[in-house]
Amino acid sequence: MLGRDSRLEVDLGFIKLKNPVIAASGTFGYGDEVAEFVSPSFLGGFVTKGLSIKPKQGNPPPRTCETACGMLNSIGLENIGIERFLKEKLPKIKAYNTAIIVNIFGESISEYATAASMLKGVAEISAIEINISCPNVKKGGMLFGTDPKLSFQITKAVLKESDKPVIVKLTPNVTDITVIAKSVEEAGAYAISLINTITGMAVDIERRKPVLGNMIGGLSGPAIKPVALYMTYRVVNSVSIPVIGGGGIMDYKDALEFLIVGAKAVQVGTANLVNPKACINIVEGLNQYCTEKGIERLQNIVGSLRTE
Amino acid sequence: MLGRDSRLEVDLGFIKLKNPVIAASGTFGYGDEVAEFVSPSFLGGFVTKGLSIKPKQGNPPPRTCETACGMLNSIGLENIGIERFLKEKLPKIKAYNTAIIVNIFGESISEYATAASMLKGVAEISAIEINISCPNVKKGGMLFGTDPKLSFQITKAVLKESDKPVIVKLTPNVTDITVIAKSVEEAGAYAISLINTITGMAVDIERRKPVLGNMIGGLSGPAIKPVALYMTYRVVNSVSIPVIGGGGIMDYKDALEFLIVGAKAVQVGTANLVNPKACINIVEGLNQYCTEKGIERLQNIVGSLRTE
Amino acid sequence: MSVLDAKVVFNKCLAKEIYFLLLKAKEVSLKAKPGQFVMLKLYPDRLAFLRRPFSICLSLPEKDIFAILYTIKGKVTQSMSSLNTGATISVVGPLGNPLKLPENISDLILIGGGIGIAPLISFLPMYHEKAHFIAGFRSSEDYIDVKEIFPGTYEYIVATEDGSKGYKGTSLDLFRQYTKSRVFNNAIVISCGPLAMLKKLSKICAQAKLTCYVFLETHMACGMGLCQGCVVKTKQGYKRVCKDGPIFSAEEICWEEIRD
Amino acid sequence: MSVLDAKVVFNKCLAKEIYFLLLKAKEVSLKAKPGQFVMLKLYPDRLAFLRRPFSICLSLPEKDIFAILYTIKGKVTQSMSSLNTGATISVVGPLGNPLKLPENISDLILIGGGIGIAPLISFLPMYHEKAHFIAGFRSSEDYIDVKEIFPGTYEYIVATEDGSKGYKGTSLDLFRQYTKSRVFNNAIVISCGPLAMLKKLSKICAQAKLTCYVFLETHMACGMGLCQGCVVKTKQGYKRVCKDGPIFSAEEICWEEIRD
Ligand SMILES: Cc1cc2nc3c(=O)[nH]c(=O)nc-3n(C[C@H](O)[C@H](O)[C@H](O)COP(=O)(O)OP(=O)(O)OC[C@H]3O[C@@H](n4cnc5c(N)ncnc54)[C@H](O)[C@@H]3O)c2cc1C
Ligand SMILES: Cc1cc2nc3c(=O)[nH]c(=O)nc-3n(C[C@H](O)[C@H](O)[C@H](O)COP(=O)(O)OP(=O)(O)OC[C@H]3O[C@@H](n4cnc5c(N)ncnc54)[C@H](O)[C@@H]3O)c2cc1C
Ligand SMILES: Cc1cc2nc3c(=O)[nH]c(=O)nc-3n(C[C@H](O)[C@H](O)[C@H](O)COP(=O)(O)O)c2cc1C
Ligand SMILES: Cc1cc2nc3c(=O)[nH]c(=O)nc-3n(C[C@H](O)[C@H](O)[C@H](O)COP(=O)(O)O)c2cc1C
Ligand code: FES
Ligand code: FES
Repeated sequence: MLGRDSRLEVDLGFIKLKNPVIAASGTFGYGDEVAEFVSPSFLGGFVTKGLSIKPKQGNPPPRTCETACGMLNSIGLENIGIERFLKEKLPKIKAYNTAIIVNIFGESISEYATAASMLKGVAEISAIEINISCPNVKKGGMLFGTDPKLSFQITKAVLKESDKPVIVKLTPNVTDITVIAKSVEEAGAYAISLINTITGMAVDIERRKPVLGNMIGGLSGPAIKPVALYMTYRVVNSVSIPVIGGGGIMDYKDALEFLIVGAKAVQVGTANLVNPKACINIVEGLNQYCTEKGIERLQNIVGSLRTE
Repeated sequence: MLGRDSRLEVDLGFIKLKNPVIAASGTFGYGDEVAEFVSPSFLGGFVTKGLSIKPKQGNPPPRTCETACGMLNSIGLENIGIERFLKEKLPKIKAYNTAIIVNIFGESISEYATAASMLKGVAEISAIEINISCPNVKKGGMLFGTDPKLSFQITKAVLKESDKPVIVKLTPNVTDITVIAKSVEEAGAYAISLINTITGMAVDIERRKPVLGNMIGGLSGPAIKPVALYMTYRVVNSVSIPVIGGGGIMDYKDALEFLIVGAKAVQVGTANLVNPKACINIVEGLNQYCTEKGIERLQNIVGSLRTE
Repeated sequence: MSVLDAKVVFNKCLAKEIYFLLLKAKEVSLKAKPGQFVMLKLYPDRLAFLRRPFSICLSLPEKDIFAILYTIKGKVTQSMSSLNTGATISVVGPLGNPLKLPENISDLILIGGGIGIAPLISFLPMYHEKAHFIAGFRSSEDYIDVKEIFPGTYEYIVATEDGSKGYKGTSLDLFRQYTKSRVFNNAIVISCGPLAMLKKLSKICAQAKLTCYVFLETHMACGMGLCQGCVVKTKQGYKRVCKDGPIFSAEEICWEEIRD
Repeated sequence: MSVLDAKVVFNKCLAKEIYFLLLKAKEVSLKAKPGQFVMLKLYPDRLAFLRRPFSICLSLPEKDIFAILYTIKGKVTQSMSSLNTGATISVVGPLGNPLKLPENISDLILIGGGIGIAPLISFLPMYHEKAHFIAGFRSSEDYIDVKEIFPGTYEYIVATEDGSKGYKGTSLDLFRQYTKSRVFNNAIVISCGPLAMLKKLSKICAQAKLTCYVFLETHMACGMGLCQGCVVKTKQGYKRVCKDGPIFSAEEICWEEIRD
């Protein structure tokens, strides 16, 4: 049955996923809202909207706009805060038979550490993903993710305060992503996820104003897939911890590209906004692919890129 | 008449263009081939395919592939070399009533300087554009463009050997493009052009092989426009030399976005491949726009972005 | 809520650049409540990246059908206008937080500006006996006869800016005119139209002590409450127009902070 | 060469997933020479980013018409197959370096594999009296009657892999068979089809000392010689298939370096 096919299982070392499809942070709410359309239980896992110690109101609207084969967003990490998440959301989502990954961020290293400590002992949470890569906030955010030293320090600080596996999510807005990847690996990260959005902007030529209230935003969707795939390939070949790849994945074929270059699992973001069944369709597609190609374990194709 | 409308004129300080539309390097051949479709005389200018001291054979095919709202290329700077260009191509193109900008590159600082020196005294050439930003060659290329010191040195070296205005073309594959922009300004660059392609890749899931013979390539087209616009905006606000913006421009509205954020002129690349009349259509569109909006000089809207 | 492919039953031009689209989608027609909307995507998929939100203007569950009234704005609506019977559209919905009107209302005053009449029509099947439908158009060219879409025992009065049809003026002028001579005891105003109109109406209603609800439009990436993109500033902070709205009490909106 | 909008005159299914498309475009039909091609783009523009190359299989300048024979491969060709008469397509062309055949040729042997017959047909109006047209198909399902597209005084002989039509075997088997019993003094072979077939043919012709030209296909971004993307390795270095080809002398190709 869907989501129960052992061919799709992924062992990340620190968690086992029933399949490699993870809904990405910020595109799946807190996991409760989308449940009206699809049960998250079919997924390998999902990542919550980025959470901070205190609730955050985010950026002024407009916060989204369409671009060629993609979109810009400047949500600015609006969230209800970890406390309310644990009280109001977790009880609703903990029954899902899927890995719940909590995405956290802060404006300083100590805020990251505190955020992680607030999740201590919460058994339902499979892992923490730290977002050192958001282009939409002034303080912290992407700044951390472009500096190997800061990336190292945050990872260390979070690991110290956390009893969970820690995934570090990288930004593509850097000259050499492998430098950051190596530094978070060295700091002890359990896994790396990538890519977050690419910084961009759009102009309303009628008003001669930025389209987004925050002027700049993050580009996501199929437009960025080639960049995401390249960066995933680079990171896979520079670290030995598991890599979760993504950026622009819309269907199972896109997901396969990331697996083939070496990602053990994938994150699907913007696709969920366009089609709430996107993740499930991808799981189904991978399943069918295994059947058609006679593949016994999908993980066997991870890193199978022939480069001669 | 088209191309003669003084409302569209641009004064870059070192050259005057009849309009702000420049065909970008690598997408307009050497200016002679496209002439079967459109006369380059209608354009503000065009940039030749990147030229090196000696002919270069480029990367193994396949060299292009389609991506969502864009394409990847790994041409690898195949070119006939400066000597043959001067002998075979220049005589054909020098009659055009447009600015001819020669794009050059090398594998070392001294190769850049030598390339520039080979163009000395050739009166038909309006400016030199130095490509320190190509992701498709192993040596040199993008490496130079990601390092502020090397960018500075190349710019200086070329300026020393050249009697022409020197435009430096930047790569978007950096953490902070303003650092590079400032360093080439400091080195004496006359203008900055951007963006070159963003590094990316694509995988053929049937063969489990990279689609491109060179594995990685450069992403261009509408997919990258938001990134290009953001980088143009950043660079405009960090230097005081003229900025020529571009990346993903398909029509006059796209061009206007770049002008509004502060580019004095634009480069149009991939659009030429899809429609050899793209540049001319943009010139026409800008003309009509001026008429409709009662704009006397299009340059008045340069940098008119309202950010309140 | 569902994600499904719906078939076009018909797609008819009713006025200048205004179309009426009937879609066959059992699940949507069954679940739709007044004021809700759907997110649509045309095939082929590549035409536009994001879905587009459209109000459900009428739902006929007995026929498995719901209707959209739309105007041509840009590429998707342009393309929609040439859809033929039998074509397939991808639909997500119904979406939005339906408005629960109190049992004891005496009058429902619906005020629509232009295409803003679309979601208001969805209240007619339940409330036409209590409804007063005031619609403003630019001219007779974009006038829509709501009675044709949903016949019923309500008053339908029309204003056009150029006076080419009905009262000469805006829907708000007409509203003021209309309410001047009448007394309502338990009336509720629901309005949809351009932002400037809603702003003005909200002031008028506050002064007249009339309960007023407005339909807001913001750019929506998902329409399902997932992305936090479509927010509007309210007295309780940012709220999602798609999930917490699109209908809001006029009082709770921070009108001065909404960028035109 | 032109960039223009052409109208679909008709678009007919001739065999399984194979269509014949007639386009009205005076300038193209006037200028087209045998072996040339066009770059097409459908509307709406967003369906695919790049144009797609298609050989001009026939040009009727007296009717301002040219024809394309195409097979469904992916999204653009899929979409093309549902084009109706009167629809508009954007065309760039004619493109490619036409082959100048020597005056004194005695025989023109055209060998097509599958849809590879398309560009070969373009030689028939000028050379049908000297032509021998050998075509190979998978089965009778994808068989195309070239005589129907261009009637003339040439021999049209067919092979199918499953023997369901004509000779059982490949077009090359048939070619060997056919030439065995005949002597040509000034024959030229032109072929288009899968790469493996062309490779093999080029060996056969070299051994038989027959002049052989092949149509090559590579991925084309522009088709006009601007991007250097479509290159193939030849004994004189990389050459652009779009501008220097798509017809090459089989001898000049570095077959062993071409990636399947
Ligand atoms: C809740 C809601 C209900 C709506 N109901 C109706 C209706 O019943 N009838 C009707 O004609 N119109 C309705 N609209 C407006 C309709 O969504 C837009 O006109 C449509 O999206 C335009 O798409 P386009 O591709 O034709 O135009 P585009 O070329 O994409 O843009 C034209 C305009 O449409 C707006 N727009 C584009 N995409 C979106 C989006 N994803 N979300 C919101 N706005 C967008 C743009 O901001 C722009 O101002 C509604 C909007 C919302 C938010
Ligand atoms: C010079 C030339 C002449 C051709 N003539 C014909 C013809 O007469 N009849 C015919 O049926 N086909 C012809 N083809 C092949 C035809 O171009 C492809 O089948 C078509 O581009 C597929 O487009 P798609 O969107 O349907 O498929 P896609 O889904 O885009 O891709 C399917 C396949 O088509 C190839 N393809 C896609 N885009 C291009 C491109 N821009 N350039 C080259 N190949 C591409 C891909 O590599 C892939 O293998 C010709 C190709 C070339 C290079
Ligand atoms: C609306 C929106 C909100 C997002 N919010 C977050 C967030 O809170 N934390 C985070 O780490 N990434 C966030 N992202 C980034 C996505 O998780 C994902 O990394 C990125 O969009 C690229 O993948 P995609 O192209 O599949 O969307 C957000 C993306 C979008 C589109
Ligand atoms: C096929 C191709 C070849 C290119 N060759 C060069 C080159 O030789 N030198 C250079 O500086 N840029 C080259 N570029 C980059 C373009 O000039 C341009 O900067 C880039 O494509 C972004 O703009 P666009 O999206 O409008 O194409 C090339 C781009 C393409 C698509
Ligand atoms: S549109 Fe995504 S939350 Fe409203
Ligand atoms: S396709 Fe661009 S040079 Fe041939």
